Amino acid sequence: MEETKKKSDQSSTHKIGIYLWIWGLLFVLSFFSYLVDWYQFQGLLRWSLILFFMFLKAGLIMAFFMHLYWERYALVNVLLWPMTAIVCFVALMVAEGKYTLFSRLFYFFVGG
Amino acid sequence: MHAGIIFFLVILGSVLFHIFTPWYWTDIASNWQGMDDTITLTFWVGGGVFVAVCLFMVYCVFRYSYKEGRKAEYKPEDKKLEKILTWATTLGVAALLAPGLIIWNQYVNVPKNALEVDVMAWQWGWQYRLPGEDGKLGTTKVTNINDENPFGINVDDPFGRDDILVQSDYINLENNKPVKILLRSVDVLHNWYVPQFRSKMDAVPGIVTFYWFEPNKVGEYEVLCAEYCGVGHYAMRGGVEVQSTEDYNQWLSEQETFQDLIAKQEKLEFENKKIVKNNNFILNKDIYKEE
Amino acid sequence: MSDEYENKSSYQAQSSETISGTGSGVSPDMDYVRPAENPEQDLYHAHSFIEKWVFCQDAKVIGVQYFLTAVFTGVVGLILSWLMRLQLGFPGLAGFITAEHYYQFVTMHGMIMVVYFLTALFLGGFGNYLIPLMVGARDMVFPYVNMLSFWMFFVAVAVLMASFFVPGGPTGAGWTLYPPQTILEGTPGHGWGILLMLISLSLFVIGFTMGGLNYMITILQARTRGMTLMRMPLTVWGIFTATVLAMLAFPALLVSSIMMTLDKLLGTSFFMPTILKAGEVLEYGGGSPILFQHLFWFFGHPEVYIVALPAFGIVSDLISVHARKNIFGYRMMVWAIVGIGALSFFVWAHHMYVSGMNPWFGFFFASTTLIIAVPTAMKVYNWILTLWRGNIRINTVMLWCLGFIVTFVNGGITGIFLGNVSVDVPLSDTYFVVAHFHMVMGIAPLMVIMGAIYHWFPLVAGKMLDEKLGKWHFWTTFLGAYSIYFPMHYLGFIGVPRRYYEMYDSPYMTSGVGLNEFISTAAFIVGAAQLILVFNIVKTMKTGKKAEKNPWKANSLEWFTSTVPPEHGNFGERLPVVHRWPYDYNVPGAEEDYLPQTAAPSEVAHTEVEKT
Amino acid sequence: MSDPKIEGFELEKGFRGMAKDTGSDQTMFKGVHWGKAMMWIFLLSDTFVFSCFLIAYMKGRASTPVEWPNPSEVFALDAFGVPVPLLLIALMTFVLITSSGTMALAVKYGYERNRKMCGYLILATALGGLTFVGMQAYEWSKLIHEGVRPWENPFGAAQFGSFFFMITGFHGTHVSIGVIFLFIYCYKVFAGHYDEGKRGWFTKMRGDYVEVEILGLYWHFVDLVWVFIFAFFYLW
Repeated sequence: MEETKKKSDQSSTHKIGIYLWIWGLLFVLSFFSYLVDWYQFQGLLRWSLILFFMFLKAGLIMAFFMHLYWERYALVNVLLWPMTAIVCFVALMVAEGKYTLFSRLFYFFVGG
Repeated sequence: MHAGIIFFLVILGSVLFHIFTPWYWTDIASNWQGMDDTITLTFWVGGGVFVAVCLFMVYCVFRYSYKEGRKAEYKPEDKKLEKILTWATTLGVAALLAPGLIIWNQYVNVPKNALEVDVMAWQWGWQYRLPGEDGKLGTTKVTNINDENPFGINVDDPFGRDDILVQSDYINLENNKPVKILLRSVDVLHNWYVPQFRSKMDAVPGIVTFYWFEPNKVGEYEVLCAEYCGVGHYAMRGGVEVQSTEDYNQWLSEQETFQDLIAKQEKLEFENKKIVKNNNFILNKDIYKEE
Repeated sequence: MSDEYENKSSYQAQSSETISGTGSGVSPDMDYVRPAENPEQDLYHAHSFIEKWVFCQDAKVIGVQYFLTAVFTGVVGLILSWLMRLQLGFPGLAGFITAEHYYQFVTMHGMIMVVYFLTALFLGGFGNYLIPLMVGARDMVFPYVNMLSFWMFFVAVAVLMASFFVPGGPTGAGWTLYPPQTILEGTPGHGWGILLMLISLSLFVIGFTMGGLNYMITILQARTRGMTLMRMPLTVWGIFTATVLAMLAFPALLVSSIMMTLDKLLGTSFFMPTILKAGEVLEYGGGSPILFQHLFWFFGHPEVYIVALPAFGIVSDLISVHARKNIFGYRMMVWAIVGIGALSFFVWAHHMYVSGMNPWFGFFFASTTLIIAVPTAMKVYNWILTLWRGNIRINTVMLWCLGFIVTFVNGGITGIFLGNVSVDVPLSDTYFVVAHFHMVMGIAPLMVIMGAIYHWFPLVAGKMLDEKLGKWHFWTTFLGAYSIYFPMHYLGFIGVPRRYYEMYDSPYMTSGVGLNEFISTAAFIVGAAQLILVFNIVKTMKTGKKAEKNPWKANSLEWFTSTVPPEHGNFGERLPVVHRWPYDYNVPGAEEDYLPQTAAPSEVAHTEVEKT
Repeated sequence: MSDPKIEGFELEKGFRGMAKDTGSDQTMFKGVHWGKAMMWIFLLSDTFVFSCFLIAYMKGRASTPVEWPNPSEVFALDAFGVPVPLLLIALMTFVLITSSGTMALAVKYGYERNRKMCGYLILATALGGLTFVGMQAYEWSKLIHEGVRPWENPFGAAQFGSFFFMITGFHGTHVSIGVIFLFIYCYKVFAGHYDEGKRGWFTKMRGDYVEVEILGLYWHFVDLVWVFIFAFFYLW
């Protein structure tokens, strides 16, 4: 494999332009997400913008800086599927958080 | 050969044990007959599978134990058989799940006419609060709890004034009247559990949890704490007495309300500070027995 | 430095193939196996006694180290269980068992058995020993990290054991460590005890992560030529899936440990709401105890399968070898293991039906939980269908397997009770739960461990364990354990709650007294019966019959090492080349009743092998 | 890095390729170095660690009836006498992304066996990381001066401080560990260990430029986590 590696090393690595592009893009996106706070957007708009920029940045870092875009699907899938467990956990904890808050407000403050 | 016989005896023994066991559930005293029925159903289905699988295993042990030179069957897969087994199992599981979910739906939907009972737990004891004439419980706060206000009721809350306070481990309930148990803990997790009522729920500090049941048999029952709550867990018992409407109302009228308590407190001098129940760490079974 | 490998920086093709490469298509070589992708592994051979037996990088030695350390903790756990049973069966007989001590025994017994005994034994012990051998690798891919993994585990065990000797004793919070009581007065060991427990758990997680990375990468990236995933023995599949679960579930344990440590030390309120103790309001407020339960069971439920899946895998192999028949429905078995593993991340809150969480979760978790019953049932069917029309050797190993089937089916069925949300309501927190999980993840995996010991002892030690003693060992253990836990379910039906130091004379509990005495007596006998195994091992090592190579006539690679017991590097000069799955027993047309995985098709051209 | 390759094999792309890789012998991740595969799986595990932290934070914040401090005021910084919301955090983000970019280039030059460029870029990354840690230390001390403690704070819910110190602390630990390794690798690159395949100090494994990529993965992951912390802790 060492031989193989040497050969492939000399051949094609990615052009530097890609990295510079992504790099610039990350700065721009970070700036945008900062602006979300600067202009004090609130409510659903704030949330969707925060999440949008967050996932875009995360995606760019993963895809290009961490080379996932060039990796084979076997690796990509192994890495991404477990996230469904996290998504499920998040969704349920949102419901749980709301329920806890309701219980506290209802029985300790509002009453009825 | 003898191995198969012993395994067979184990299966047979299990079945016989189940049939003749003197240890089985206590007589149910609430509306949750459905839970018992689902358990029975699960027993029939599950027990059947257990016996079938094990007997098949025993049969294989008898029939196919090692003989020099015999050829075992070479058949890596049988798609059809596997499919049949999968679907049969799925069906069986679904049949067990369905009643479970239906009863759970009843369990989390409390009837409108249920009497709300505030069960307050601490290490290691219980006390109870019933709504007064307005039919509503007042809001509470742990930080309000002190000698004058043992339940921590928010004094400003108009609903709280007429709440009936039962400062005892024992509570009376009215027969055939649904009860919504509102569980509250001031320190750690507890669980107000009466085996005869079949139902239980943890009391969690910081929130109020609930469940409901409808007692349908007059009698006295023991309350157990069913969530580990420290070293006195096993001694954290209480009692419920289910009474007919008349007896219950009689009992109810003897209880004091928050209003009464405040009035009484104002009269009392504070030189003899009452021992707060929470201080009671002494645990041994002799004390329990005295109770 | 390992000089002998210094010059082998490139690899050479190792065996018969590569003549007609991938594309040619004309008269393809029937023994063709793809050329090697991985370079020859660079092994560091030990140079001193310490490097060979203490800080050893050989996965087999590490496996034995893990095994012995885990067994040591297991013995501690067993003794604790005796003390508990002494109190429960004969209250007041041993005056030194106070309520504090009892709860400490309960807690330490639970934590030790689940985490430090079973997890470490299956993954650390069997995993380390068997994975490289079974997939045909020279060693784990990162031997140095592997060594660190064991020593981290060792430190974790040392910290855990140290907690027995600190002021206040070990924690008595129950193995679930539910806050707030865990770190409050009123629970034994709420000071040093719980701190050491949390530190020990964190160390365990870190150590295990190092090991787990090794197991996963070895299985995924370092298999020998011809060893596809679908040709791996089910043992490897079970351990692999369990490792994946561990890698993804232990983080939740780590996080909850860290947060609880902060609650304890810094006075943060992650899990601590406003609390009134002894008339005083503590300086906590706003936290959520249920959050801990969610985090804990997000770890805790996969943990159950971390113990169960390796047992499933190993028992499949043992049954197949000793029934002299291929495992029935291999594909189904693999998918069942993977499916159970994946689903186990979506069922955690079935431990929390009556915890006061959002009640609507009950529907979701009951459904997902009962779905798991389907693949699990399929595995059971496949085990007994493997026995069917086999040629079953009724030896000690097979007896343990049969014992496993009985106890596992029993425990699995009671699992359906507890997973089905409203059936769980009357049964949760009673002895029914205790009986259920001991049957399904205590006794059943233990049966497999014992079977595995009898099965692989000839490989590890080169001697055959005594059959007669083995049978005695099995019957006392199986019958004893079954008579502990089967009747225990009925205590749960009566309504006896778990974690009660004493029952007193509650009207419906007095009837259980006789039963409790019986259970305790059986527990003492079963525990003592394990001495038979110790005696057997000692006797075998002294006077036992020397094991021939591959004494069970098995197919998988671990029996085809260059020497028995295998040396460092496992396979001598050349790595084996795999041509088939490990379950070709009694193939029509074959002379022997087994075809090793290494048997090339051309050598056995007359057989009617189904394509695997 | 270049596309994964194995001498003598045609590797198919896409899902077909995935099925073939999974079904093949020897390796599942074709052409992926062992160490790199290990780092990926480790990062997956670490993702779960951070996810659990953030989920706990979300649950904690969502269920408190006490008001949560407004991050854009708490983390504001006076610039020329005017409070600018999240100024320091914006700078920290800038620094971390910068270091991530230099790391990505270091990996590229490493594979091109450009020793000097690779070394200098790793050094730049390490210095960026160091700056980040320094800024975080400044932020912590500022908050501590303002009375924020893990168990209480003057702005609102007590959990604010708890989660803040715990999560940023855990992330900061990751960054610090990364910085230490960056310096070590910087030395190893300049000393030419990867060119001659010198064996490691402890593991006795041969060095190779793939290690730079492995470290790079870790470093980008740290950056990735920061993206989530930035969004959920400072912007929410």
